[in-house]
Amino acid sequence: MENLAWIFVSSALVNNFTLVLFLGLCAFLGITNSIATALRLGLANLFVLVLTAGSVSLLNYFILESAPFLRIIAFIVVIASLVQIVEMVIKKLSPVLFRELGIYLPLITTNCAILALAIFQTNRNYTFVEGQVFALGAGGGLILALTLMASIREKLQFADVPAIAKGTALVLIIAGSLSLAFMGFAGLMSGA
Amino acid sequence: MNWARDRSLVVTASPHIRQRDSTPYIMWNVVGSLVPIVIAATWFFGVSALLVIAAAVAGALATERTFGKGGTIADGSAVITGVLLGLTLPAGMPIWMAFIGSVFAIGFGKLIFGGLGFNIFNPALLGRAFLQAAFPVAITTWPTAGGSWLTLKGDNFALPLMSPRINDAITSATPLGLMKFEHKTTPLWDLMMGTTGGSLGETAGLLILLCGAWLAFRGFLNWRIPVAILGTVGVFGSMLHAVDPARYGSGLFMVFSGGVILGSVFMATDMVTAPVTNTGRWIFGVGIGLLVVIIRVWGGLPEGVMYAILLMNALVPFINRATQPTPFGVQKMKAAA
Amino acid sequence: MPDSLLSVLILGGVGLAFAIMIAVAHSRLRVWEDPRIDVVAGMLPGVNCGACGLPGCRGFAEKAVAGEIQPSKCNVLTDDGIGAIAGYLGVEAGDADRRIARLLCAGGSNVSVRRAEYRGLQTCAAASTVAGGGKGCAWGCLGMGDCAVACEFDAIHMNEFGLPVVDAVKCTACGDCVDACPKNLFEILPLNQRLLVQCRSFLGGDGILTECAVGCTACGKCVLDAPPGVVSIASGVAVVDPAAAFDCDDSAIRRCPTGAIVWLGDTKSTAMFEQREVLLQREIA
Amino acid sequence: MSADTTGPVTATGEVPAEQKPQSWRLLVTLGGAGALAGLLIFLAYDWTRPRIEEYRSQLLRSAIEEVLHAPKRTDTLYLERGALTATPSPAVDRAKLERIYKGYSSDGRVLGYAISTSEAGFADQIGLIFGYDPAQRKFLGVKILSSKETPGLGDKIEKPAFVDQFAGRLAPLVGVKSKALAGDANAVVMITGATISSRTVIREMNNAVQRWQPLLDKVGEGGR
Amino acid sequence: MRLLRRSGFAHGVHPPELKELTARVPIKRMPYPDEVILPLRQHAGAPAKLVVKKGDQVLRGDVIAAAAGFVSAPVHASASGRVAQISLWPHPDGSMSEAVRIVVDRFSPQVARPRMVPHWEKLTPQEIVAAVQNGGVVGLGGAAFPTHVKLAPPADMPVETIILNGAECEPYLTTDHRIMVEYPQRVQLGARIMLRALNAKRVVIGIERNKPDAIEALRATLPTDIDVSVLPLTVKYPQGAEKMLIKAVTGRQVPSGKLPVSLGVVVQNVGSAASIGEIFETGMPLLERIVTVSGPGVRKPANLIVPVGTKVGDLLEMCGGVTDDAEEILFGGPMMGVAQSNLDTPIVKGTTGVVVLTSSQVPAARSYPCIHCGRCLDACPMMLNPSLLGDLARTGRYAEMEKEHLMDCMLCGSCSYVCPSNIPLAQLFQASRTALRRVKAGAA
Amino acid sequence: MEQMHGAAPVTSQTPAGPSGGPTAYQDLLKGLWKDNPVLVQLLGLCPTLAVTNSVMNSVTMGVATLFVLVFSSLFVSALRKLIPNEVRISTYVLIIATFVTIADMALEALVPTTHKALGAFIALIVVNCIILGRQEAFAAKNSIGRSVLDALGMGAGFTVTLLIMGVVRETLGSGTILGASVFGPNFEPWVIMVLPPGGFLTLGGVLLVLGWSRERDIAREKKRAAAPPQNVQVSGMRSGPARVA
Ligand SMILES: Cc1cc2nc3c(=O)[nH]c(=O)nc-3n(C[C@H](O)[C@H](O)[C@H](O)COP(=O)(O)O)c2cc1C
Ligand SMILES: Cc1cc2nc3c(=O)[nH]c(=O)nc-3n(C[C@H](O)[C@H](O)[C@H](O)COP(=O)(O)O)c2cc1C
Ligand SMILES: Cc1cc2nc3c(=O)[nH]c(=O)nc-3n(C[C@H](O)[C@H](O)[C@H](O)COP(=O)(O)O)c2cc1C
Ligand SMILES: Cc1cc2nc3c(=O)[nH]c(=O)nc-3n(C[C@H](O)[C@H](O)[C@H](O)CO)c2cc1C
Ligand code: SF4
Ligand code: SF4
Ligand code: SF4
Ligand code: SF4
Ligand code: FES
Repeated sequence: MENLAWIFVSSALVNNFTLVLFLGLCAFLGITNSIATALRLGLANLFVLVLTAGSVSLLNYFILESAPFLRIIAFIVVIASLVQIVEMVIKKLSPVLFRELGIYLPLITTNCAILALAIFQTNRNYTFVEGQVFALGAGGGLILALTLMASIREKLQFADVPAIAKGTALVLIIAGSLSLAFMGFAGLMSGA
Repeated sequence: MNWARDRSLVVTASPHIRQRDSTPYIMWNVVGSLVPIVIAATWFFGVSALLVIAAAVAGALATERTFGKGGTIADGSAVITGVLLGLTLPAGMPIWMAFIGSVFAIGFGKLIFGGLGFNIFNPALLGRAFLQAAFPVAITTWPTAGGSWLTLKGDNFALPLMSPRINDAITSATPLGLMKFEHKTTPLWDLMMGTTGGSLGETAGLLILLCGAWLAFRGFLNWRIPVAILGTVGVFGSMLHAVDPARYGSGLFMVFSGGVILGSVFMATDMVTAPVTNTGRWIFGVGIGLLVVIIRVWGGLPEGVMYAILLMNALVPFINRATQPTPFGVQKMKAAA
Repeated sequence: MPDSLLSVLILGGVGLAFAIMIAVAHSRLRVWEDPRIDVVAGMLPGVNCGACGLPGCRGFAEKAVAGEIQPSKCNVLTDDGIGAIAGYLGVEAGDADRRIARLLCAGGSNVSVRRAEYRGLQTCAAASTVAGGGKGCAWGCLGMGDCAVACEFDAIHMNEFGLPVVDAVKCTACGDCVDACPKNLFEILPLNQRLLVQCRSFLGGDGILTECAVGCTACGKCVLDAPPGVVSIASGVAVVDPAAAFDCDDSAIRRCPTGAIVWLGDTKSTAMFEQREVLLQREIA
Repeated sequence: MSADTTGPVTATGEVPAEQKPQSWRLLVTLGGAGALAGLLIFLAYDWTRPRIEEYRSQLLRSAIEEVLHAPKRTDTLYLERGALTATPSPAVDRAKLERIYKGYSSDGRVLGYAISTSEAGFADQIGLIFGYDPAQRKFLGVKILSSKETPGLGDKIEKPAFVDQFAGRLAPLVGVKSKALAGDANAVVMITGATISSRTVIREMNNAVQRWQPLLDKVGEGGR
Repeated sequence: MRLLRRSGFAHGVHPPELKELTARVPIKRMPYPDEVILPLRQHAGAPAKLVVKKGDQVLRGDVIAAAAGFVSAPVHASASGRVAQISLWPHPDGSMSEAVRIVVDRFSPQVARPRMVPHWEKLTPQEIVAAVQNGGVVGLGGAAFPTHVKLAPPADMPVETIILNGAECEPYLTTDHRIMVEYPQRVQLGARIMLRALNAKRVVIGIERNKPDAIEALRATLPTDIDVSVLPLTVKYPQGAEKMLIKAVTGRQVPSGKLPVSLGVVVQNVGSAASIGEIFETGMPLLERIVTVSGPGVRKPANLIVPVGTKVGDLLEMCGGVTDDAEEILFGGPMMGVAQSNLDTPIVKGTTGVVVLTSSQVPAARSYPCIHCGRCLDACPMMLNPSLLGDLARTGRYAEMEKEHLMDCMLCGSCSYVCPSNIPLAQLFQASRTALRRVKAGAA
Repeated sequence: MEQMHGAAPVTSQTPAGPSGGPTAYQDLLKGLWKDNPVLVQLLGLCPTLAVTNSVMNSVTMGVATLFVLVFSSLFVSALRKLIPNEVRISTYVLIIATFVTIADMALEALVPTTHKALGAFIALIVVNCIILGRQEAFAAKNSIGRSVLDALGMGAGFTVTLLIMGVVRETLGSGTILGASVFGPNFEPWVIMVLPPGGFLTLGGVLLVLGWSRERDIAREKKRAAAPPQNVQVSGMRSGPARVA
């Protein structure tokens, strides 16, 4: 239990995918102009992360045992198909949900956070349950980072930002500051 | 009509009278109220304190002047940033580090956002967080208070970019370090009077509270924030203490140790980086209080005020949105509809 | 080599599965969209200015592909660009009735007076709330450049007399300046209309001359000199009818006592500037 | 932006018809590409495998050698159904069993056991392997296998100044902050500025001993 | 008073009162100036329709422009003389507006044509309303809304309470104060007539506590047969704002976007009430109004009865002229008053006072970025978020401002007053409203 | 995945060379600076930030990416006529993933320590937007020769950027370059530079420098354009002779 809690806190805060491990930056830097968008993208991510973690557990157990060298290619194919399937299913089942989340799903395929989750999970030999918790934590961390960045950027629309810093430079520096602030979580629940 | 012919009529927008407090006036008043704390720091840590603070202020002013919009030094906010950054550093810090810290604070913490009023994070704390991540050993080497006024408390004059020599003999653990790693408490009276190890400005709790009360009385800082922080830390700390007195210090110990008081009175109250609504301020304060205790008790670091404030700074746009005031006459409509 | 076979099998199988899925998806779920929309959208400037009256450039592309709008209705495109889209879609480019924003005031600081000194926020919108900005003429340009700031195409610059000058090449007639000016001094007019009354003062009569040397006094000479129907006097100021003015000559401006009515020398140049030069010479003489 | 409009444009007057993909082409393409990819990967794998495995086992071997001080010979003991055994039943997959390594000196004496473990430190898990003599409850040495601790601070736990202290210390270990106490048989001096990382290492080793000691005791009784 | 809660209103500010200059100066009549300028637009609603032409000779009290519809009011000649000019003329609001210039007869006795004094007790409510409209009475509290309109509410919205606004929370101004002290009877008469016209239950006269003599004077004249009471109010700006006053008197908030009648309340300025009283006392329409001329830039501050249309230059002359360092002339008080760029601008019916500020008082133009101190939020009586609105205004996001209740802002200026960064918030909001209207009109 | 269309619109059309068609030289060089994938197109930021805490890591990562990019481009452009549009992206992904796997294994065999330091980021080359982006925007439409040149240029641009980051971060963060001391033994390393915030801040700093040079160029351009210098804000203050009636 303690282990699960640590996995969650570690993946959400201490080793936040975006701010500490540099994963999923394209979306983080590109699609955080408004809170609503960021939140939706985050939720879509969380959803795919959890599904990926589940499928990767199965994949590892049944197939990759015998052919570990196919890992990367198997993972990416699974993720890509998964995203497509999810997209289709949502489209069929709930057009409303699709309108809210659907447009972000394709972006997720090329989001390295998902593939990284699969690889970490495998390298660390997580069980199915641990994998799920890991995915939840990582997804929660992504949502946190995305919405924080979005709310800050909404406020910055009023700021008198010098011309040289406009755009990505400023976003990166904010990300750096957030990352500095997240260092406060270091060692959280390590039991020391 | 005897209107002086050579003089133009002036037209301005209403209102045509303003109350006295201007932004520079407020800022300089805060600078003024920091003076006693600087003096206390000098009393405890000798000339080293002055050196470190002066270096931080110099870095802040130089950066503001070089990269700022021009004429912004006079508004006093850069001086506050410099002094506060200096006050959060240990006395033995090489002055080149203090200087770089405040260059970062003003440059990346403030000017990059457009200068005064637009920054998201508290510049002084961002500067300190930078220093802590850049030079973690130097910034956690705490000299003991006391001793001769003229002896340096560390290698203040280390060459730029070079490591300071660390003299273990004159360093000591902070009360929080003792608590976290050795489960030893420090007498409360020492904490209040400031005769303990720690950063320059954080040791004399009572004095800081006094200065803060004066500022709050004059309306230059919002009392809700420090009250919320100190209250939360005290209550949460007491609860933990009740659970396991040997492991966790008392509530009062929690409040008076480390940077809680300096942070809550002078740093969490920086209006630029705090919520604008009163409800928001309560939430902000309670959030900081909780994070401080969580980081102190379950985190890897002995002290978490800086990170707690920075994390809550990041949440301020959120809090502001969530606590928008209800306009006059609007609720009624909703009820009716 | 069983491992190699396995590897080939697994990946071949995965590829197959993937292909089946995509094939199914394509036959069941795909919504077809004319690929030309993307192409046309790519050929449009992508500034989403809205001057065409449609929601963004993609909206324009959809309409253009559907044949509901002519490519020349995009005000931002160069003629070459219009031609390219028309060629691609195989449609008419449409007649390029290019339009441009014109300023209807010539009362720069050199020719008009300020009655009171406005202090405070230096924007026209703010100044106009305070005694009309302190300018002698209540209708005239305040010169604080809200229009220049509002222009996303960098087509408006303030000249040395505090008057905005429209760059005919950059102006896309998006209308942002029309919205921005609190004195309502901009109007979107056909680029080829060369006759213009550069004054919005409704005062009428010589009274305006104490406030502004180039104001329209509504003396009516231009009405008489111009072909019938081109110029008329309404509420104390002369107005040009764009519908009638596109092919008239410059006879209307000859006897104007103040120079309020102007003939723009070259449709591509920024004529107001030249006009002021003429006027200053006249004043000196 | 006018560059966009001068790009290559095919002048097609007519509306492109919606094309139904030909399914067999899709299947052949993707299936073929997959098979080709599988082959390529396998070839690369086959080529690199010896070196990678060589490297990996080399890594482990050198770690064991280091913490057990160059044993002449090592055995692998597997943990199967609560007991340690050198010969697990063939029914189970050895790769999935936990294991420790037993080292012998040149004269056949048991030098001790190499035990690996991993726990959360300041930044992430700290993985290490240590040599241990259960009879004397004595540590023989330790090597950090994986850690992401802060460079310059926490990563000092990998440096000899810290690691070398462990040889000869008795379980349970106690972390101390001052060098004055360094003489104590249980004491390990922690690194200033990296108390948490140091503590994690110490705690990890204590926990591992606590776990393995009873098992090792049994092995010692029966097997020596 | 028995049933009414007195909870005051939240927020608001405390500017210096500065009323000593004229609070004790009795009202005096000013001599007729050489000419008067009578804009046709002196009230909210449709401008009046001209009925004279250039060269006409008019007598004091003659109608020169008739009401153009119900929400409109006639304009009367405030002095006998000759119509010398009909043209655009500088208006106090900064625009140019159609006005009639009357050159006053030098030696005229300034008598009006004889007219009948209506006997209000015999009139029906409708006739009272008509008489008030014919009298040209508009709100004298500043907004100049035609008073009679507020005496004729829609049938489905009965009025229970009439509130007379004697708050006068603006610094310097003492117009209403002196009216209440010197003409309490007339105010009471006006109240009585309005009560009858509206068939309301009660009248509450709200007066800030800093005017004890006014409270005293009105209390001394309270009638016993009808329910009229005097309610002392907290001294706080903007206590006199309609919604705040209603909140203070009834404890209820006028819903956003609604009129006070929806709560069964009508607010009239005490001066307006006195004008109504005057119509039915003397039969004379609104020809002159009481104006406080004050401020450090005026040599002899005074409360004067001023013919409507007097040019501000002439008025200042009457008060000994201005000091050498005078710099800015305001119509109205320093919180909401409007700066004038022309000494020819006429005093209109809605001009409550003329304040002249000196160079040391005109606020510095330098403003700083918003430091998010939140003082404006604590000041705004409408509970808006001026800090956010200011940010939105600066970046031209008018549509979002509307969502943040820009239209509820009453431009009271409390936020600008407290802002330490000296941001002209109220001005921004005013400009934004104009811009919003323009954008909307453009879109339509 | 259709989004990839939009990922690199800027470079989807190659500027015409003097002879009408683009020169090989241009194909190769544009990736280095003008269309630098990281600094200009802002693609592939994750590895740029994650692995650049030392020069060695940066170079290895850059070269690995270059390798994958070149071979993927080669295959994609060779097969571009055979691949049906619907499975275009899937096929690209398969191709890319293959070369990533090969690169991964090769690195582990050749430079095991660096491979370990790079961790999962070698595998993550698969999802590096630069690679997929170049396939879509260039290799799928151009000849083998041009595609390879383009890939070489982009890969080199990526590697150079990583190198810049790596040099800055390693010099300040460890006081060394490729392990060799720069400032002497007494240097106090700026630990932050090798920590996560340092990655963000360094790239932010690099972009700031670029922004500064861009602004300077614009300012020079403006000056040269010799328009009468107009300060919009000030022009309103110029008041004419005030007149009082
Ligand atoms: C940037 C940074 C990195 C740190 N890295 C580590 C670390 O890797 N390991 C560790 O135990 N503590 C680390 N710390 C924690 C502090 O140094 C902490 O104060 C220390 O563990 C307490 O030890 P002390 O009692 O010797 O000062 C880090 C702190 C900071 C600010
Ligand atoms: C029936 C009735 C209708 C009214 N209609 C309006 C109206 O349409 N517009 C308006 O501004 N005020 C109207 N008012 C007057 C307002 O209630 C208010 O007194 C007026 O706006 C002046 O208030 P102020 O000086 O606080 O702005 C009306 C009042 C009544 C009783
Ligand atoms: C901020 C503000 C302050 C006001 N202060 C007063 C005041 O002090 N006295 C007053 O009579 N009207 C004041 N008014 C006008 C009232 O809201 C309201 O229009 C008036 O009392 C209605 O009476 P009237 O139509 O007879 O003028 C103020 C309005 C505003 C917006
Ligand atoms: C009560 C008060 C507290 C302040 N605290 C800080 C602070 O903690 N750090 C800082 O950099 N500036 C502080 N300032 C100054 C100023 O607000 C700060 O530089 C702005 O964040 C810069 O935009 C403070 C100002 C006031 C009035
Ligand atoms: S044209 Fe209008 S917006 Fe432009 S400067 Fe003149 S007044 Fe301002
Ligand atoms: S008179 Fe005409 S030209 Fe002159 S300032 Fe007024 S509007 Fe402009
Ligand atoms: S002017 Fe508007 S926003 Fe400002 S305090 Fe008054 S009502 Fe509130
Ligand atoms: S009072 Fe001024 S500085 Fe303070 S929050 Fe409001 S607008 Fe900002
Ligand atoms: S490279 Fe990580 S999300 Fe794009």
